[in-house]
Formats: sequence, C-alpha cells, structure tokens
Amino acid sequence: MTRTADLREAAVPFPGDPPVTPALVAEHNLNALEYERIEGMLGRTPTLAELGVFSALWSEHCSYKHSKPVLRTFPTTGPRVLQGPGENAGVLRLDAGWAVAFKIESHNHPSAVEPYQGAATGVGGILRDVFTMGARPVAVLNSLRFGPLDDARNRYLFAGVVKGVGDYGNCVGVPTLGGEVNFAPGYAGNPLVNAMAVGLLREEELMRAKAEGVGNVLLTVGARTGRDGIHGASFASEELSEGSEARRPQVQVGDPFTEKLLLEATLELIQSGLAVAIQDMGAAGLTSSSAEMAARGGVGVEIDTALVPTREPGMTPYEILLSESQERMLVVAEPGKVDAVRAACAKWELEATPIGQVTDDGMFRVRHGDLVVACIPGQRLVDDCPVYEPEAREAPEAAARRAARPAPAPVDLHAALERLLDWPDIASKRWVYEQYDSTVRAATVLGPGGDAGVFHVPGTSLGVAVTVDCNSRLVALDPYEGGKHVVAEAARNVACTGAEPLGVTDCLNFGNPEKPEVFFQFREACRGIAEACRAFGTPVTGGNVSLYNESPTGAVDPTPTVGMVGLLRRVEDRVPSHFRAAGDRIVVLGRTRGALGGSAYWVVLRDFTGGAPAPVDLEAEHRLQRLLVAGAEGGLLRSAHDCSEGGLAVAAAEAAIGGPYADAALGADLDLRGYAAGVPDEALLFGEDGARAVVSCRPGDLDALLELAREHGVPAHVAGAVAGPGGEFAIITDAGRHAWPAARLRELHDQGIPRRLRAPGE
Amino acid sequence: MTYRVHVRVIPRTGLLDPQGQAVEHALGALGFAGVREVRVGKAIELGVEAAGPAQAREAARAMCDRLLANPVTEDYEIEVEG
Amino acid sequence: MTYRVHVRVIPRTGLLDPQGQAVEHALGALGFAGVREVRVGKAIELGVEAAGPAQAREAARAMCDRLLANPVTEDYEIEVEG
Amino acid sequence: MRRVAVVRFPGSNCEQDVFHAVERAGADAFYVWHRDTTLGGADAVMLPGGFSYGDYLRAGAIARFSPVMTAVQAFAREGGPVLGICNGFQILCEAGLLPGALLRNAGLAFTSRPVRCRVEQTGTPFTSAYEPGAIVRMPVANGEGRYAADPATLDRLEAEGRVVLRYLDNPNGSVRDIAGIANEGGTVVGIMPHPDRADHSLLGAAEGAGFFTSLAAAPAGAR
Ligand SMILES: Nc1ncnc2c1ncn2[C@@H]1O[C@H](COP(=O)(O)OP(=O)(O)O)[C@@H](O)[C@H]1O
Ligand SMILES: [Mg+2]
Repeated sequence: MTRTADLREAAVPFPGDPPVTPALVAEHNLNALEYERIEGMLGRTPTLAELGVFSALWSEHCSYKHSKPVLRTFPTTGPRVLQGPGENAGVLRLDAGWAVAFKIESHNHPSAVEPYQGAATGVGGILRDVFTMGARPVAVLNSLRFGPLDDARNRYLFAGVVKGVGDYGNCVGVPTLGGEVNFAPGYAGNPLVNAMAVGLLREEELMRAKAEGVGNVLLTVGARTGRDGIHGASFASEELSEGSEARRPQVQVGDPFTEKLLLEATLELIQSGLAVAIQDMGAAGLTSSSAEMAARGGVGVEIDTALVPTREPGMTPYEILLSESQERMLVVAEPGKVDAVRAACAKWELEATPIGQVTDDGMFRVRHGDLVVACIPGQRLVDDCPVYEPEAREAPEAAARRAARPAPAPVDLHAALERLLDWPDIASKRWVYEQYDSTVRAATVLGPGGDAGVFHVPGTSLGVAVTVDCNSRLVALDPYEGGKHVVAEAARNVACTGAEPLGVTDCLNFGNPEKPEVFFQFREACRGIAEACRAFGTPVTGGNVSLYNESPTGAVDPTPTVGMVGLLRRVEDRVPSHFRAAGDRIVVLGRTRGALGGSAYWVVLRDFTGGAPAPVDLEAEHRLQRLLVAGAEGGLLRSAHDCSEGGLAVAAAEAAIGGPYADAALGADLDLRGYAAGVPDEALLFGEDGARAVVSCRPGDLDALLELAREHGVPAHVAGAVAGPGGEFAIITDAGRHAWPAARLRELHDQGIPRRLRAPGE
Repeated sequence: MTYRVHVRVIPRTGLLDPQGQAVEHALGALGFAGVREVRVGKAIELGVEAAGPAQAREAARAMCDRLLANPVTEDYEIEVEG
Repeated sequence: MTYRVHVRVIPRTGLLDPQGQAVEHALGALGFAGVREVRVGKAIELGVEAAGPAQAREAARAMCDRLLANPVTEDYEIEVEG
Repeated sequence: MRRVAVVRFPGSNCEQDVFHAVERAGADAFYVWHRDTTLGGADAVMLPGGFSYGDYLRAGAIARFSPVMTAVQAFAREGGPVLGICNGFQILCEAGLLPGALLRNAGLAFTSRPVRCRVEQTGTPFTSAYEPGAIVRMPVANGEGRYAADPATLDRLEAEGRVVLRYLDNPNGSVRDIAGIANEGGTVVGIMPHPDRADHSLLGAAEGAGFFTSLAAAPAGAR
C-alpha cells in the first residue's frame, strides 16, 4: 500500500511525450486486461516511457505469454546440462572441462522487410547470445524458408537473406557448418530466417546474465544508440506534430566489424573477471537487458538515459529505452573495476559508458537527468505479464488433408528420382553455402553438404556435430507426429556422423496463436518434440518462439525448427555421408513400410500435399542412433546417410553421387528384392518412414557391422556395392532394374537451385 | 542520342552507415581534420539512349526505383551530362 | 565553414567491371532498352571544414590519393557543393 | 626460421589458424598487435586472413595505415620474409609491398570452397618445401579475391617468375589464374587460398603445411 503511494509520485512524463490515451495503449499492443494490471501495479497512469517498457517486456517475444505453459512441458534437465532455458543460451558439458553453448533465434519479420539487413542482424544477435555466456562462437547454422523460386520477390528475398547471413558471419569469422532451405507456397508472404550459433567454453568460464551487488555499475558497451527499430506505431497519435517524421522507426543495420570487436572485448572482460554480468541488448534493447538482468539477480536498477551515447541528437528516454540498435552490450561491473573495463574496451576501439547502477529497492527506475520517467517494481515487470492458454482446435481442412490420397496415376520411377533430385528442397544447397565461410578457425572436420557439420575441439580428441532440421510439411499434416519427426531427423543426422546426440535448442515459428487452429499446431508439435526429446535423452536447453508469422495468404506452415548438438569422443571417427570407394558394401538400416503420407514424392510427382505422415517409432529411432554411434566408434562405417525427404532412393542416390567436391560421382548397385515384402515400388523407393539410413562399409567389415546391427535390434539389408567413378546408379526391385548414369543425377542435383535462379520458371 | 548519366545511391540519413563511420575514423587517423558526416554508397554511370536529357533522367529514375536503389534503405540522386 | 563534398570513385575504364556488367544485364532483363557502358563504383559524401570551396576540393583530392581511391584500379571525380 | 610474428589487426580472424599452423610446422609463433611499432625480433612475419577494419572501403585499405605496417615495410625492405594470406595479401597490395590489386570476385559473391593450385615458384621462403609444379588443394574464402594488374606488370611478374601460385580451377576470375605472387626479391609473398586451413588430415587436406614447413626449415636468421 505504501509502495503504491510512493509510486503515485514516482514518475513524471518526459516533456513533449504524448499523454497516455486508450488509443496509445492499443498501439502498444497491450489489451485491456494487461493495461488494468499495469495501472494496478503502479497505482497510477503509466508515463509513455513506462508504457513502452511494458509493451516491450509484455510482448510475445519477451514474455512468452502464449507459449510459457507449453514450453514448460519440455524436458530441460540432464547430467550434461550446465545451463537450461532462462539464459541467453543453453550450455551442455562435453568432456575434459569443455562445454558447448548454443541457441537458435528467429529474425523473420525484419528479413521480410529488408532481407539483407534482417538476416545479417539475426546472425549478429544469436552470436551475442552465445558469447555473452563466455563462449567463443565456433559454428553457425541457418534455417531458411521462402516462397517458390518461380516468383521474383521470393528470389530477391532468398538471395538477399543468404548474402546477409554470409556477409555477417564471414566477417566475424565464424564458420557456417550447416543449415536448411525450403521453398513452399506457405512462406510466400512471410519468409522464415532462423539462425543458430554454437560456442565453446571452459566450464569455469560460464557467465550468467544476473545483475548482482548493490552499488555495482551498469555500462553500455559498443555501438551508439540510434532510432533503429523503435516501435513506431506509438507516434501515430502525434502525426501532426513536427519532428514525428524524424522519429519514424528505422531499419536495423548490422556492423559485423563492431560485432567482432565486441566479441573479443566481451571474452576478455569475462576471462579477466572484470564483469559481474553481461547481456546483449537484443529485442527491446536497453529495457529488456536491464530489466531481465535485474530480475534474475533479484535486485533493482537505476538508469539515466541522458548518459547513453546516442547516434542522433534529441532522442527521448522512450526512444533510448526501446532502440534496437545492434552491436550493443550491457555490462555490470564493480565500481572499482569500471576504469579497467573501459580500458579493456578501448583496446578494442569500443566505447564503454556508465549509465546506472544496481539498487536495493527492487525498482526498475529510469531517469533522464534528474527527471524520473519510469519507476516500476522490477520483479513484477518481468513476471506479472498475464499468461494465456488459448483455445486449441484442429482445422477441419487439416484433418481432411491428412485423410486424403492423390488421384491414381501411372508410375515412372525413372523420371521420379530425377525430378526429386532437381527439386529445390532436395537439390544441392551449394549455391547457398559457398557464400558462407565454412573453414575459418581451421577446425571444420565435416562442412556443409552432409547430414551434420562436425568441428574439432582444439587441443582435445573431441568433435562436436551440429545440425538444424524441420520438415514443416509433416508438422502441418500431423503436428504431434510431425514434432517427433523433426527431433528424430535431427538426431539421425547427428548420429550419422558418429556423434551421440546431446541436446536441443528450438525455434518455434508459427502463426497467430489466438487462432485455435494455430495454437493447436503449436501445442501438439511441442508435445511431439517433448516426447521425442525425452525418448532420446536430449534435453531442450533453450530456444525461441516466433508467433504471428502471418501473411495475406494466412499463417505460415507450422515450423518448429530444431537445432541439435552431438558429441564424438574421437573426432577421427567421424563418418561422412557419401560413399567413399568402389567395392564398399552398401547396407540399408531400418524397416521400410512405405509411408507416402506428406512425402516429397507426392508433392513433386502428384502435385499433392497430404496424407498421414508415418507414425514415429521413437524406440526404433533410438536404436538406430546407438547403432550408428557404435559403428563409427568401432571404425566399421565408411559412410552413413539418413533417409528423410525423398526416401530411400534419394538417400542412396545422394550418397552415390558424392559430396560437393568429389572428383566424380561413384555409381552404386542396390538390390532391394526381398527387403520390404509387399511394399509397392514407389513406396519402397520414395516412402518417408523414419528410423532408416543408408550406410557403406569395407567388404571385410560387413559381418561385424551386421552383427552389431543385430545386437542393437536394427534390421539390416545388404543391398549391394559401390561402383567406380563414371558408373551407373541402379536399383533392382521385383519389377526389374532401374538405372541412371550417376553423373547425370549429380548434375541434376547440383544445378537444381542455380538453374532456377538463372532461368526462372523452367 | 545517348546521354551519360551519373547516379549516386546513398544510405538513407538516420540509418547506421558502418562503412562511412570507418572511413571518417580512418581519415581522422590520417590527420585530415574537420571531416564529418561521411557516408559511403554506390556511384553508377550509365549511357542512356533517350530523346532528350529530361527523358534520360526519367528513365534513370525508373531504373533506380526498380533496381539500382533499395527503397527501404537508400536514397538516390541523378545527374545527366550535357 | 563546412562544405558538402561528393566523391565518385569509378573502376578504371579497360578494367573488367563485373558489377557494371551485371547491372547492365539486369536492366536489360527488366526491359530498359538502350542502356550501355554501365560502370559501378563508390559514391562518398563528406562534410569538409575548409576556408573555401577550392580548399575543400584540395583536401578531398588529398583524401582520394591517400585513401579513398586505389590508384592501381580506380579513377575519381570530386564535386563541391555551393 | 625460429620466431614468426603473426600480426593481429582489428577484424583479423585467422590469426589463431596461422599461429597453430606455424607451431605445427615446428617454428615459434607469437602475436604482434596492430598498434605495435616493432616486430619483436621476428625472423618472419605473417599477415593472417580476416576482415581487418571490416574490409570497409576496400579490403586492406585501412589496415595498411596501422602503426605496425611501418615496421613491416622496413622489415620487408631489408629482405625479411613476409607472407600475406587472403586479407593479408590484400593488405600487402594496398601497402604497395606487392603490385596489383584484389577486386570483387567476378561472380560478385563471397566464394568459399576448396580449389586446386599449382606451385609455380619454389624459390621463396614459403614454397621451398614443394616440388616445382606441385598441386596443392586448399580452401579459398573471400569476396574480393580477383587479382588484377596492368598487362605490363603481369608480363613482368611472369618473366621474373614471381607468380608463385596459379589456380587450376579459377574461382573468381583472377587474371591469368593468379592465386599468389611475390615481390622482386621473392621474400614477400601474397596468396589468396588458405594453407592455414589445409595443413593436417583432419581438415581434409594437408598439403598446405608446406607453406609453413618451408619457413621452419630455413635456418634461423637466414637473410
Ligand atoms: N522454444 C523454446 N524452448 C525452450 N526454451 C525457450 C524457448 N523459447 C525461449 N526459450 C528460453 O526463454 C529464454 C528467453 O528467450 P529469448 O527471449 O528468445 O532469449 P533472448 O533474450 O536471447 O532472445 C531463453 O533462455 C530461451 O532459451
Ligand atoms: Mg539474448
């Protein structure tokens, strides 16, 4: 009671700020309930600055008000978890004192407006999330979704995003070890750009963004604050006033050079013990970084916006609090170490400016000079946002699509394989990843182009495998099974390199959660993800939720992207995806029932997106993963490639035509007779059942491999042998022998994307 | 006839221009005092077939709007020679 | 006072200019007929503190020779406003 | 050569790669900061790859004015061995220690992939470990890697055997497939591909090690 009494006096409007009206509240996307809660909390009308602070921290992005209850169902603990959800990035223990920090984040909306800068700043943000934990970023991945390439706007977005991702990561000097790109009508108006970063740290250097120590100093480090990305809507109410033009929100521009300096300075501050806590100023900039750090530490903070170095004159406290200018950090340091902090930053040509301190009254207080413009109970600011559990109902169309079948049509297996390999979703992504530096840091053991990237942990025998995956078609058709498929595919990809899957970060890209059919997809996909993560013992250590991905044509396809890391105890054991040498024996692992529901085959050959995805057998998936790891550690596997989009035939063909820089495509001869009795050829070749992989081994290792498969309870079919360079890729089924020149398949696969960029619409 | 057209595409004011900042900083370090507000953009020279200078300018404007400049982040200026 | 100086740095003629070629090709594809000899370089704008326009131009020339242009591959032109 | 200085500019990002490659080759590496004015008595100097000063304006254009470059200039003038890799090559050209320039790739895109090169000149401190004509596979990773110079300069480079490295599969439109060159004395060498990323088998190629073992093999203080 007394507190609210104080609060009534506690903050005054900044001269020139518009009065807080219902319209202004609405423009800040705060509903009646939320605004009531704010007034109740303050016991008075908030100032514009306070309104801005609430609108930022109570936004979906920061508050998770629609997703929290669902996210709580994820398994987040395990023997290797050093840091789960709640920090800038999750951290897992490796071995020998090393740990890996990793996190994925979306930058969808900025990329839709300005693909190059949107994607670039997305990479910048996720790198900061990782190095603020005290980890040196050693790998980045990216997951991209666009509308089909026959449309000029989609090609423009695709090219701009790829250049943006590349230019930023290349300059900072972090290799891109993997990613994914898909094209589907559902993303036409609303591309998805998810970036994942992976960093290495010594366990003892783990840093948390937890403000502590009353009297400690807050410093901004890095770029100056401009009007970038400020929530502009709130100024509509003063359209007529002069100066509102100058205040329109601006595109965030990335500066990877400053990021690189910030990276080095931050790691120096942490290693030399100069910083108590560090957080990057990402979404909602100064506001969320200071409020979240204070809440985590259970302390208050006081900031003077007049002290924040700005890029433009005349910025108001509101603008300074909400600016999303890039390459900025908030550092907490003991008063006695402030000069040392500034010196360390100066070495890297960075400004470090004290702007406030940690207080004992638990308040989030902002002054501009001696004017207090915001004064909010800190803990409640972060915790008291209402949480919603929206209605969830599957759309009837969705159920209908799942039940539907394509019209019968003549089967042409020969054309089918060629068209699938040329299809942009399956075709080689070389055009993309050759724009990304994948070898800087001289630790890349397996680069892009295989199932997962693998890097060497310097000075150890360890390797780390990384991948990011999501088959959104399966999720759209059956969110629950689809969610399991996503995790299973990521784990298969990691295991194919010989690495044991350790943990997950996820980026949940969905439409408007207030639509029951969207929230149904969200809830069910998460249920599937949680179940699969439990089954595999791969906890979720963090992630990001991106909702309201809507375009004029409706919500995007549900896209819960999963990033996974895995551990190779001996990095030399790593297994590539492609066949290595003529004469090696080819073995198909796992059972094929011929599930064509949601398959690429039906989309490409039948122009039909539908059917029921195969139910995921989590036990079978787990057994396969363990077999692949054991096979690699026993040195029995020469190559391993998992079966996913396009099924067994595409997986085998990809393994045969070789990696992006193979001197020539190797052929292969596969005899599938007697492998999957009763399964029609098109389903046998192109069905998308999970828990399968195509592997090769030296002839002399075949028996040992088969024995190992038996021990692990994984069906193994000896399909044939790798042929020499210039050979044929052939599959024999009960219907006969189908053969393609391996070189032609390689060409189709390699040119699928570039040829569409050169000659659109063909 | 063919007109020589000079197009200047410059990052919009207010937007961060890291390249401009770097150049300004470097010029300062080289001892060039009193240099400020440096911005770095693209200079594009074209030979444009047109009935007159006005038409050449018109054509160039259309090219800027369609291709040469990014409407979200850049402003442009056009000069027609002779 | 401060003069607004525009510097154009253009790849030396004779030198291959892939960016210029790409722009020329793209303009053609967009249906802009009669565009030729496209060259793409850098446009640099600076505020230069100087006693007069002549001195501002002098300063800018020195900056180009030291830093802004690569003598091996680029030519530059300077314009001083007002 | 025992002691090799690896220069760090703001924005360098291959300094550790080069450092470790030097050590693996059996020499001692140490870092020199761009603000330093001496080279700490180094027997050789390496300018690593990266994006010094963000590669803003032109790759290497700003870095070449760093204080340390005065020392590098003097060191080179006395015949000290200097190797510039990628951004290091760009800096050496901007600094006038090597002729010509490195321009935007013909494909107008950053290009990251392994390339095969032929060692054309084994008479430098960095290539003596190779057989003449040896084929070396190394990654390139750059946006401005297209070597250009006027015809007279090119003819001179060819005539004097100063083309050190030539692409077999030219990734960026470099004139005459040039991937690396040397100064008149053959002591200052610049190359675009990254031997520092191809010096042991885990990385898929080990042939790059020669650039560092050549140096380590040369007797200390040899110059
Ligand atoms: N989908 C998710 N699954 C698990 N944890 C999540 C998810 N989304 C967000 N989190 C966690 O919630 C915290 C806040 O998320 P976020 O706001 O995205 O972090 P940041 O501030 O770095 O953007 C982070 O620790 C993040 O890992
Ligand atoms: Mg963060």
